[in-house]
Amino acid sequence: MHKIKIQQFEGPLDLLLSLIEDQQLDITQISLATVTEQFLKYVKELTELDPTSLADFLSIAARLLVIKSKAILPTLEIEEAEEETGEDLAAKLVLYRQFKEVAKHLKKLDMQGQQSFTRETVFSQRVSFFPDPEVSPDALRDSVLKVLQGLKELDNLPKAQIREAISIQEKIDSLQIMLSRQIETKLSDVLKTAKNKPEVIITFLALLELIKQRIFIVEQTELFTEITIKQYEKTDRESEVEIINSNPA
Amino acid sequence: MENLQKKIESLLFVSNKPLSVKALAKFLEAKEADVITAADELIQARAENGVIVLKADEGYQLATASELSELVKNFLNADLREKLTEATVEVLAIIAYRQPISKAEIEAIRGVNSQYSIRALLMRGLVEKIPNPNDARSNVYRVTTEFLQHMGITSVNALPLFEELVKQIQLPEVPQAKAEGTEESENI
Amino acid sequence: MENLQKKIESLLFVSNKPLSVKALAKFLEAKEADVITAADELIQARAENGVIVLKADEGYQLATASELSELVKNFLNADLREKLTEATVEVLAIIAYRQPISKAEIEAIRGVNSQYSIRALLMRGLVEKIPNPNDARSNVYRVTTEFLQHMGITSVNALPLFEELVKQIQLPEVPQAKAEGTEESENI
Repeated sequence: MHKIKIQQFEGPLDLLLSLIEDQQLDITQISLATVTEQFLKYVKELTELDPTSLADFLSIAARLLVIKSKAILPTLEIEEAEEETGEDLAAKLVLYRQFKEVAKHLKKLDMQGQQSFTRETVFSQRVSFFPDPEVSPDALRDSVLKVLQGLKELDNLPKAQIREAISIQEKIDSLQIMLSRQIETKLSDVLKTAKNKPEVIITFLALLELIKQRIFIVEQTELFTEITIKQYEKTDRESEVEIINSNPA
Repeated sequence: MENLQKKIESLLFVSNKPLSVKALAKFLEAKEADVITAADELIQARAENGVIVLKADEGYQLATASELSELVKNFLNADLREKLTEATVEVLAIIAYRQPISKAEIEAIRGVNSQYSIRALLMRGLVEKIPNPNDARSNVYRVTTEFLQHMGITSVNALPLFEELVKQIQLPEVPQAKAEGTEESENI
Repeated sequence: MENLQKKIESLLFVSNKPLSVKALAKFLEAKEADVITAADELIQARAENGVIVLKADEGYQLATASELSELVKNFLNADLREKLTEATVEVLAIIAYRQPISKAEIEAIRGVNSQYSIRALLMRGLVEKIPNPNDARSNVYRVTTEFLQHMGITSVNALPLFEELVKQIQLPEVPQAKAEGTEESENI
């Protein structure tokens, strides 16, 4: 398995592309499932590095998890997945890659440094005094207030994103507390506690992390039935269903 | 018609900004269709000159031929323009080939918040924000004549076809139809 | 030779003053005789265009065709007398509340390239350009006394909420890595 490069990606799709290309895979659902784990590993590092773009990474992470889960458990039904399937994500990735190719072309034009120049100097001199009768001190004040509003929104943007991205660690902690109080719980109940989509995603991530570390296990007694989450016990080993393998399928 | 060409050329020469078909038609009291014809003929007629006509959605503008950029740069003692970053060039590519396009659509393609890249492009004047023709409450982005100047081309039509650039990059086999569908659903 | 014509044309276009045979020959590293031949051919070639080449004692220069002078004059007047656009009022407001201020700062605050608006304000005599007191190589802008008088105030301090708003107009912080592309590219 390739080591994960800690470098700046232009976003989750960029990271996903680079993981797939590193392994010289085609963009298919299967290759998406293959690189899921590496993707998640990167996202975990990201929680410490750059919380501002976390939300974007998390939403792709969630979709990858659904794809991965479905690859392992073809019968798994997750409502969130109905919006977009693995095929959609693969198509999206292809489109993104196409635009990266187009960007390469523009970059080439940019590097060539061939550019046109317009005339700038001649008419930047004062011609005469032509005020606009409607521009009053009050109009200027209103205009500045509008600019200030725009600046405020710009400042708030990263903060709002950070607020959305509740840390995975927090979620892991709360899930563990939850299961220490009751013997088992249902997946649907856990997801119900999530207030919004990002939190659903984080809950998923936290859950998968707990399963991977063999702290939790999940069970499904019959096809299309509720998934049960329990604390890991040795006797449960036989019925264990791992959603994430430590090696790619 | 030749007369209209001359008039358009003279106004582009003295204007301090690109002139739209609408502004030209209004000022010259001509039909927009006639202005477009005359301006396009002007572009053709000047194509090999030292001073050419650029055409973007926002309007027409005179500029020096891009192959003379080195000479003009030295003459003006102008600094090299700063090269574009990966993120900004990605956003620029999407806008150039999908314009007019909304911020949400750009972000859907890139899968990442693109606020800062868009802002950087706006500040450099390479793209501009205009009201969405289909929904006045929202905005869409398009490239400007400054973008053409920067890239040394005369119009977005001078860019290679999207299909040409990306023909190597397709979904493998069966899902191909799906990929085409995805592309079309986003408005070009 | 045709190439020399193109080069001469492009330099005349971007130059803000007439260029002499001597200056052209020196800059283009060409013989004066060749420059004269090429320039004269250029005069011939452009004679019927909307933008022509003029030859005077001090050198060559581009100009609009004389028969279009009425049209051009009306165009410039109409342009100057038009209402200021929202964008231009915004630039004027920022300059008024934050003067003296550089082009780069105005653009960082607005997040949009502002060269056209600044130029329109300069041409209309509403703002003026002065050397930056902190850096002689760059310029800063401030509103003109005439404009203040026109608004019936004697100083920008008399603008509504002046103290309060001045403090609030801060340059936005843009994440370092993503800010690269944002720097000023045009030298005005």
